[in-house]
Amino acid sequence: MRDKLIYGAGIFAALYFVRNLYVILLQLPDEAMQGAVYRIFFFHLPPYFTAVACFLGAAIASGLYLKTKNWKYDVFAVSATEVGLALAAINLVTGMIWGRQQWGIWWTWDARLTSALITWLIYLGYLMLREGIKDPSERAKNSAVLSIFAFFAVYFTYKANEWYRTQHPGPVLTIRTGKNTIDPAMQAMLFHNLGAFLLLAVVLVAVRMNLENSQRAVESLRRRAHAIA
Amino acid sequence: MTYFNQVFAIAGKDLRSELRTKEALNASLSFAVVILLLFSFVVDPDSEMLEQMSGGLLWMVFAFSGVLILNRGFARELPNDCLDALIASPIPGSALFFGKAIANFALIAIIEAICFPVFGILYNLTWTAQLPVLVAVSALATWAMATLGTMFGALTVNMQLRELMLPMLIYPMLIPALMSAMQLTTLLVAGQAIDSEHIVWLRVLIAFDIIFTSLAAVLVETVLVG
Amino acid sequence: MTALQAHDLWKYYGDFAALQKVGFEFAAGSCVALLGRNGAGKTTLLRILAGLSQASEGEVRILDGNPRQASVRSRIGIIGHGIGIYDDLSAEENLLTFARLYAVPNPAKAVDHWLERTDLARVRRGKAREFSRGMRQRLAIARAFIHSPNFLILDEPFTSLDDRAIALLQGLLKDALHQGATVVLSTHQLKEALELATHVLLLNRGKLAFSGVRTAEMLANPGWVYQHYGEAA
Amino acid sequence: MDQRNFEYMFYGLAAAWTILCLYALLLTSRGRKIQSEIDHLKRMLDSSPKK
Repeated sequence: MRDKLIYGAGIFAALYFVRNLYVILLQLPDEAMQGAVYRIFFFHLPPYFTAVACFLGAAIASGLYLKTKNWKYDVFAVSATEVGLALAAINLVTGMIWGRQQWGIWWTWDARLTSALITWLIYLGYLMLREGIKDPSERAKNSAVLSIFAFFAVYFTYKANEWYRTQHPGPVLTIRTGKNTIDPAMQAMLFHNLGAFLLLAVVLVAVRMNLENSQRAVESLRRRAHAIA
Repeated sequence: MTYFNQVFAIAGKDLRSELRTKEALNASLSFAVVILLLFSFVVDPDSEMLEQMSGGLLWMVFAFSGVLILNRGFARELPNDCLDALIASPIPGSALFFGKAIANFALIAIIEAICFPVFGILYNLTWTAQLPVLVAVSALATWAMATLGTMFGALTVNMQLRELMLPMLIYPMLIPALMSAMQLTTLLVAGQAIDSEHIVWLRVLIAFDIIFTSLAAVLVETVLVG
Repeated sequence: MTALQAHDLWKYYGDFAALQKVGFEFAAGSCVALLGRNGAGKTTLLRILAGLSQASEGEVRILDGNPRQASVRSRIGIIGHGIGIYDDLSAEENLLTFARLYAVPNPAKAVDHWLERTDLARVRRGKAREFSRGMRQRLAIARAFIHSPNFLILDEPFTSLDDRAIALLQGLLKDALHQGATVVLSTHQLKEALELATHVLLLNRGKLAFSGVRTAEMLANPGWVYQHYGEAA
Repeated sequence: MDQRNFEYMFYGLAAAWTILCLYALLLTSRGRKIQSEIDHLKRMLDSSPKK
């Protein structure tokens, strides 16, 4: 039953994306200054918020695991972190491409872009830690602690980078900060795409959790098989 | 009272066995001085530009040489299963954490105490104009390094790739503290006081220390006990 | 007064059950010999008793407290597989550090007493690195007894000891037991251990195969327990 | 649709899409790897002498 639900949600998310793309490409007017390229923005900001939501979910699940030692929190934490990393990668790449177009340089030391890269490295460390520890209980416990640390570190990273940028103002991707009043149609599309990304994230996390559970089952099967064979 | 006694028993033990063998201290000290030397080929030593980079250079040196010491932190406990002996003793996990963090802090402070004069001599900078504030800022930043280093040392103690994992985990998270230290040190080495524009970096450093020290003190017990 | 009590104890590594539904109860002053093949769960059980790891399920009570309680741990002496001694520090510094960690009232006096007792007084300044195997083991014994514990956990204590250290450890254990201390030691049917034991526990693949008083014929034929309750049964 | 910087918009959307696909592929390949391990283990268990 669960798998059917995941497939259904997956298809619905895909359709939702197609509908959004249709609206973005064909119906929304061009942005005065940037022309067509601003449409990347709809695939730059929503994945960022979804990634942060995933990382927050992972941190909360890790805290719950430490309290209750229940496996499903650990499985959720690793799945949410991995999906968050994928979405953060989308945010990073689209940000770079947009910066390239705006200022002709691949890496604009924009505060958000730098913080996004640091965040990506922090959670890459989380996955590396999980790979390095063999015993499942030890791995779950240590990575839960690291996930909580990581979330605080990300908060500090964003704060510090923002202040750094206010003192050394480099190129800032203006539309991203939404200072100027944004066209209501674009605003609505932003939320639509955010909804689509959130739904996609839920589907991916669910798939990844199934994967993690079957990985765990295989490990115990292998142990039992060696014991018998 | 016994808590402090236990914390300083551990810090004393670590410092005594490190200062006796000096293996990590010599390695990181020579590593630091070499980088200071190399830097003179990067920027022309008496240019005004060096003034801008002093904080950045110094803290990069401390961060990279410091990790050599942080790696030794828990590695010292592995022969003869000493870590089990410590965890089984009646000291709370936070006492073990603070003991080791203080030892790491002291060792990195030794490196800094040597590097600052060497830096001053090599690049003839009078860096002692704002000495008390500079020492305070360095202490805060070094404590941030010691806290994260000790905590992640505990996290990775049972891993084969320990020497690789610790830097991988600590550097991305340490960036806010390093950024603040670099900003403030550049200012202080140039002799200016911390003006209203840079006071924010002091706040970042202090908040960073408070939050991560308390997080580590609370969570280290769950990491150490299997 | 029950010194040691475990009830429905489980310990998982991932989903591998290292300990399954283990339960026992021993009064103070008893000496429990923990038997079992490698991988039967002896070390896992001892680590839980020593407070080095937590049981996944079930409850353990030592000296009317949880093993992780500081008050309980301050009365437990441990000798594990590793001797728990710092090679860079001298014998005296090692014992002084642990005396301070265990908040022993007069550390210096306790250190002198135990250096004397383990015949290491002459080499008190020597680094543990330079010690012979026997001296290192005696130093480990001194560390375990420095805070005069009334609960002792020993993981295969006699296997790698030289005869002098065995005699010393047996003497100390006898004295401790007389003073009402409780001892749990894991062993491979060694005579020296079985002589001391008042009770025997046999672990078999994480399950409790036998728990009871150590009888005379067990001492005569150390393999007796295995034949009757171990794998073959 | 303004033609000015159409190609960059295309690159951006294409990049986002490829990353998603790569991750989806990664998930399915790991799924298939685990499935093959399960089959391998089943064969091992069936063929091994029943204890």
